[in-house]
Order: sequence, then structure tokens, then C-alpha cells
Amino acid sequence: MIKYMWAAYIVTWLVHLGYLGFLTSKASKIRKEAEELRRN
Amino acid sequence: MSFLYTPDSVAAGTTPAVSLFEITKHFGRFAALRGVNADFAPGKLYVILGENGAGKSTLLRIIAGLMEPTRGEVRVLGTKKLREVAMRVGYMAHAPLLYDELDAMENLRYFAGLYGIKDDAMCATALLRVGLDPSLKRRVGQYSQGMRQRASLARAILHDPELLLLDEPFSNVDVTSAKDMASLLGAMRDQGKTIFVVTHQAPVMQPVCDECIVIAGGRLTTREKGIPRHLLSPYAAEARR
Amino acid sequence: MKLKLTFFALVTLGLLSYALYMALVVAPTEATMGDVQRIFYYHVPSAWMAFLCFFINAIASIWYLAKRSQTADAIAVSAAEVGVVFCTIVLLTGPIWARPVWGIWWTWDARLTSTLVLWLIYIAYLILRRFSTSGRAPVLAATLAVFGFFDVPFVYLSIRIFRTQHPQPVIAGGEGSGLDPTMAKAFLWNMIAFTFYGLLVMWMRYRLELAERSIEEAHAEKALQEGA
Amino acid sequence: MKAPGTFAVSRSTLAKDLRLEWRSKDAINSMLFFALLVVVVFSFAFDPTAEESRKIAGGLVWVAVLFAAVVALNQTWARELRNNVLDAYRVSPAPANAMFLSKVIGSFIFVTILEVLMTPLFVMFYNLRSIGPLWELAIVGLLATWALVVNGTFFAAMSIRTRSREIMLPLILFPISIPAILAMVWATTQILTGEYSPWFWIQLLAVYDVVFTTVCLVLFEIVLNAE
Repeated sequence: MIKYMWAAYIVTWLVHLGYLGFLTSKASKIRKEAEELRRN
Repeated sequence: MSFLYTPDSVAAGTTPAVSLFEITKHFGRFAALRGVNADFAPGKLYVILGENGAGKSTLLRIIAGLMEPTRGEVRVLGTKKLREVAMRVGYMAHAPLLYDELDAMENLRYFAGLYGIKDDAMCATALLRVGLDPSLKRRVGQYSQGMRQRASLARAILHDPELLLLDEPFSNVDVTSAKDMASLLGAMRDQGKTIFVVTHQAPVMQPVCDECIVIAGGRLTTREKGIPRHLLSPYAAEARR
Repeated sequence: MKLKLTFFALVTLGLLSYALYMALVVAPTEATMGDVQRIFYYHVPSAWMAFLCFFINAIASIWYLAKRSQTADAIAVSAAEVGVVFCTIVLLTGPIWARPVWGIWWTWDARLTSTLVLWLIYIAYLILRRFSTSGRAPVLAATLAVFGFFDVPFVYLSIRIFRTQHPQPVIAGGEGSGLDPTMAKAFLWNMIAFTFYGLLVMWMRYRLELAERSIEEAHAEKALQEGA
Repeated sequence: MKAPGTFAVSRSTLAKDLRLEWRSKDAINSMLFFALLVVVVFSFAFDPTAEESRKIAGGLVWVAVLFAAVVALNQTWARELRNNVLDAYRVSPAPANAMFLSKVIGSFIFVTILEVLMTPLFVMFYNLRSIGPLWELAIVGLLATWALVVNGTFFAAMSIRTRSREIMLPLILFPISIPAILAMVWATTQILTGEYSPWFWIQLLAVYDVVFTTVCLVLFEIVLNAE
């Protein structure tokens, strides 16, 4: 029974971490582009 | 920009037909217009020239109320509320804005209804003015491009608008039709209408043009009386690069 | 701004750890369901956060339609995205709970199914945004959000009635029946922690959206300068 | 000259649409053939007894109508985009809602014709006999068709202006329509089987129609002019 509980907790944080990862990659892409714009 | 021809005709106290204040339009990462400022006196025929993608059509669509500027303010016939003056404005584009499956009279009758006109005679008059036969039963889809644009012009003028906006009305149109339409526009200007024509074919409009406006890079770069000679060649736009 | 965000992030992290400790260690094991019941400490706050996000999205959308404010639109996008994230978690943890307790993964339970429909609507919302040109996307998306907002009561009502006319599994033990005070406390802390976390992520997403828009604008300006 | 009223423009636009459809027969042909295909394919896929068919027919009929309606709804707006005719409407002083109403009524007529033609096929293929009264089915049919068509017309106007055009319509229409679909399917099933009263579902459909017709009319001008 307890493995269902762990599964739920792990799934929750996997989804959250996935979204945070998406945000981070988006942020770095934006930062890179901002820098490129400034350089030119 | 001092080299611009300053319009003497918008005298103090008169309302410009169209006035643009800091018009900017962005499409995502692409900007079509930035900070366009201009006043246009009524009763004149303006020819707008410029390269492809310079922002001419965008400007015309904004004046017609089809598109909202990202920033800035448009006044047409003295008001910011463009819907309220829709009755007094006519618009025509390079696409014919007509239904292919209907004949010219059926098309015009429908569009007349949109302006609250129930009188068939007005539709017939408009068709006669552009040189088409109102009794022609052929569907618009089977018209030549010249005839189709004539019909389209008839649609744009059937409610007798004070302000007429034409976006590339002569693209792929035969020379005779283009010249006929140009002289009709001249005649309408003489009756006091304000007319804007976006075009690549400057020579066609030269005999009737009052002021010439050149748009480049989203800005109004030239404004002169008549069309300057270096812009008259059909390849002028390309040659200037 | 940056400092505030960091501070907020640290507080959230603390809250989340404490809430996790409360949920796993302090709260007693439920009598009938056992440890599986602890899923609720994550499931219910996620549902609450998803609904809050969608509500914020609806309000921001109406605000956008009324005032055409870019801020409103940026808030609407952020809320919709974060809402979908939380909603996904609800839909994943729901069946994980149902399987050991009811013996089945899915049942057309009114709450779970309404959440699914809401999730579908907001996925459609995000797809619509992606496939619209940048000028139209905010308007089209905002109108869809208004439709979604009015749809919610119909969804809930129709599924409830549908359910009563549909065979249902025997549910062992109501969800909120006789909540132990320690359980209630653990539950409360998780609610607070996830609310903080959700708002934090939404704030981050909102800032990214603003940054992205200012870059688009800069691109547009630059392209024009080169063209002139 | 005065700006024309909603009613006059709706009527002339509807007349124009019917004439266009009569001349091109774009929507009605593809829609009819599509619906016929669905009925035939379904009858291969499910081979129920008379008793079973009463239980599943409600679902099958409405799914078939739903898909066929999507085809028709996209057509009504595709017509306005050809030659950019919609621009001519938008620059005119005619009210936006007049266009919307005429499209809704036009699609309503098409989809109703489709239902009238499709029902005998279903009855034949599935050996259907309703236990509940037929007039209740007619009410459900009208309310359900309106529900599909009013939102469908609105979302078709939205989706046709996105990059993916036609495919966008079902993606946004289906999730929003879930309560209406649930209501029309279960009302039909309950009339056919006579097990429960269908009146809750009929009331739900009626309220749904009123609410979403209002929302559409309030928001349509914004969508039409979004650019």
C-alpha cells in the first residue's frame, strides 16, 4: 500500500521539476537572446 | 524631418480626413510601422508608394479599421471611433472582396444591404460608373482580373463614400482597366472625395495624383506634390536600393 | 525584484519541507486506508491550486478583454500554464489513490471528471495560443477562457447527474470523515505550502513572459532600423 | 442613409449563404457523405441486438452529427475567407452579430436537414424502436443542434483565423461542449430506453443554449475584429 503513496509523491515532484526545468531552459534562452540583441 | 513637404492644405480649423499620431504596428518579432505621424487634408488624391513589406497595406488596413495599431492613434473624418464613420468610408484591396459564385449585381445588392441601401438603382449606377454592364449574368469567379477589380471598385464606391481606401487595386489588371479606374478616381476626387491609393504602378496614377507618399522601413520618408520622376519607373522601388 | 523573488523562493522551500515532514511523519496513519490516505496532502492542495490558477486566468482574461492590458494577458498565460501543471498532478495522483482504495484506476467521479474536462479546456487554450498569430492570440485565448468559465457549472452539474445514473464503485470511507486534528494540521500546512509554491511559479512564469515580450519588441524595432 | 439593423442584415446574409450553398453545394455534400460513412462504419463496428442498440444509439447518432457538423461549420467560414470577402463585411457599418446569427441559423438548417436524413438510416441499420415519445426526441434534437451550432459557429470563426485552420475547431469545440454532449446523448438514450426521465437533461440543454448564445453574442464582435 505504501508504494502507492510514494508513487503519488514522486509523480507530483517529477511534474513540478519538469515544469521548473522548462522554465529554466526558457529563461536561459531568453537571456541568451537578450545578450545577442545587446551585442549587435 | 524638415525635408518632408509640409501640407499647406490642412488649414487651421479644418478637420483632416485622416490623421495619424505615432502609429506603430508590430507582428510578433516583425514591425510593420513605427511612429507614423501625418495629417491628410480632405478632397485630395494620395498615392502611397513603397517596397513590398514596407508597411503600406498595414497602414491602409489601420485607417480602414480592419487592424488595430499596437500603439498610436488614428482619427478618420474627425473621430477615433472608426466604426461610427464606416458608413462614409470605402475600402478595396487586391483580393476582390466579392463572392465568386454570385454575379456582379447579386454581389453588389448584398453589400448594399450592409450599408442599409435597398435601392437597386444605386448598385446599377456603381457598376455603370466602373464600366460594367449591370445586366451581365456571369458569375464573378469567371471574370477576368480587370473586370473583377472593376466590380470590386463598384462595391467600394456604391455607398458614395467620402473617404476611399484602395490597396493595390491594379495588381494583375490590364492597362485599359487600370487607366479607366484611375480616371474615375480622379473624377471622384474632383467631386471632393478623399482617396488613398497604395500601388506599385505609379505611372497609372500620375495624371490624377495630388500628393505622393513613400513609406520605407515602417516610416513615412517622402511626401511631395505629384509623383517625383525617379519614382515613376515601374522598377523604381528596386532601383533605389 | 530579484531579491524579493529569492526571499519568496526560500520561504516557499521552507514551507514545503515542513509540510512534507508534517504529511509523512507527524500525521498519523489513517485507520481504513492506511498510508495511501497521505496522498491527499498533495492531491487536494494541487486541486485547490489548479482551480485558483484557472480562476485567476478567467479574471485576467476578462480584464484583458475589457482593457486590452498586456499585463492582464501575461498574467492569463502564466496562470493557465501553472494551472495545467497542477491539474495534471491532480489527474495523476487521483487514480494512484483510487487504485488501492477502490480497486480501479478511474471512476466517473464528479470532481475528478470535472477536473479532467477543465484540464482539456485549458490544454485547448494553450494550443490555441500556440497556433494563433501573436496579434490575435490574446483575444482568441481570452474569449475561450470566458467560455471555459461559464462552462464549469454545466460540467459539474452534468457529470454529477451522469454519475447517479451510472454504476459506481463502493467507496470505502468518505474523504473528509472525522479528520484527526493532527491530520487537519498537516493538511493545512500543505495547503499553505502549495499555495506559496504555485504563486511563486506563476510569478516566475509571468516575469519570463514579460521578458519574452520585451525581446520580441526589441527584435521588431531592430528589424525596422535595419530596413530603413 | 442609416446603418442597417441586425435583423435585416442577418436575413440578407442568410439568403446569400443559402444561395451560395445552393450553387456550390460545398458543405451539404461533404457533410452528407461524411455522415453516411459514419453510419455505415459504425454499423460494421457494432452489431447490437435491438435492446442493446437502444442503449448505444444515442451516443452513436450524436457523435456522427458532431463530426458532420464540424465539417459544415468550417465550410461556412471558409466561404467568407475566399477572396477576403470578410474584410468587406468588416469595413461596413453592418453589426457583427448579424453575421453571427445568420451563420448560426444557416448551420442550424444544414445540420437539421442532415439529422432528418440520417435518422431513418440509423433506424434501419440498428433496427431501432423508441420506447419514449417521439416528440421528446424532437425537442432534444432541436435544443442539442442549437447547442452544437451556436458554439461551433463561434469557435469556427476563431479557429479559421489561426495557423492550423480547420483542425483547431474540434480541439476547442469538443471540450467546451462536453456538458451539452453528455446531455444530448443521455436525453436521447433515456427516451429510447424509457428507463429514466429525460427532463433533467432537456432542461440542462435549454439553459446551456441560453447561456452560451448570450456569451457568443457578447463576444463575437471582439473575435470578428481580432487582428
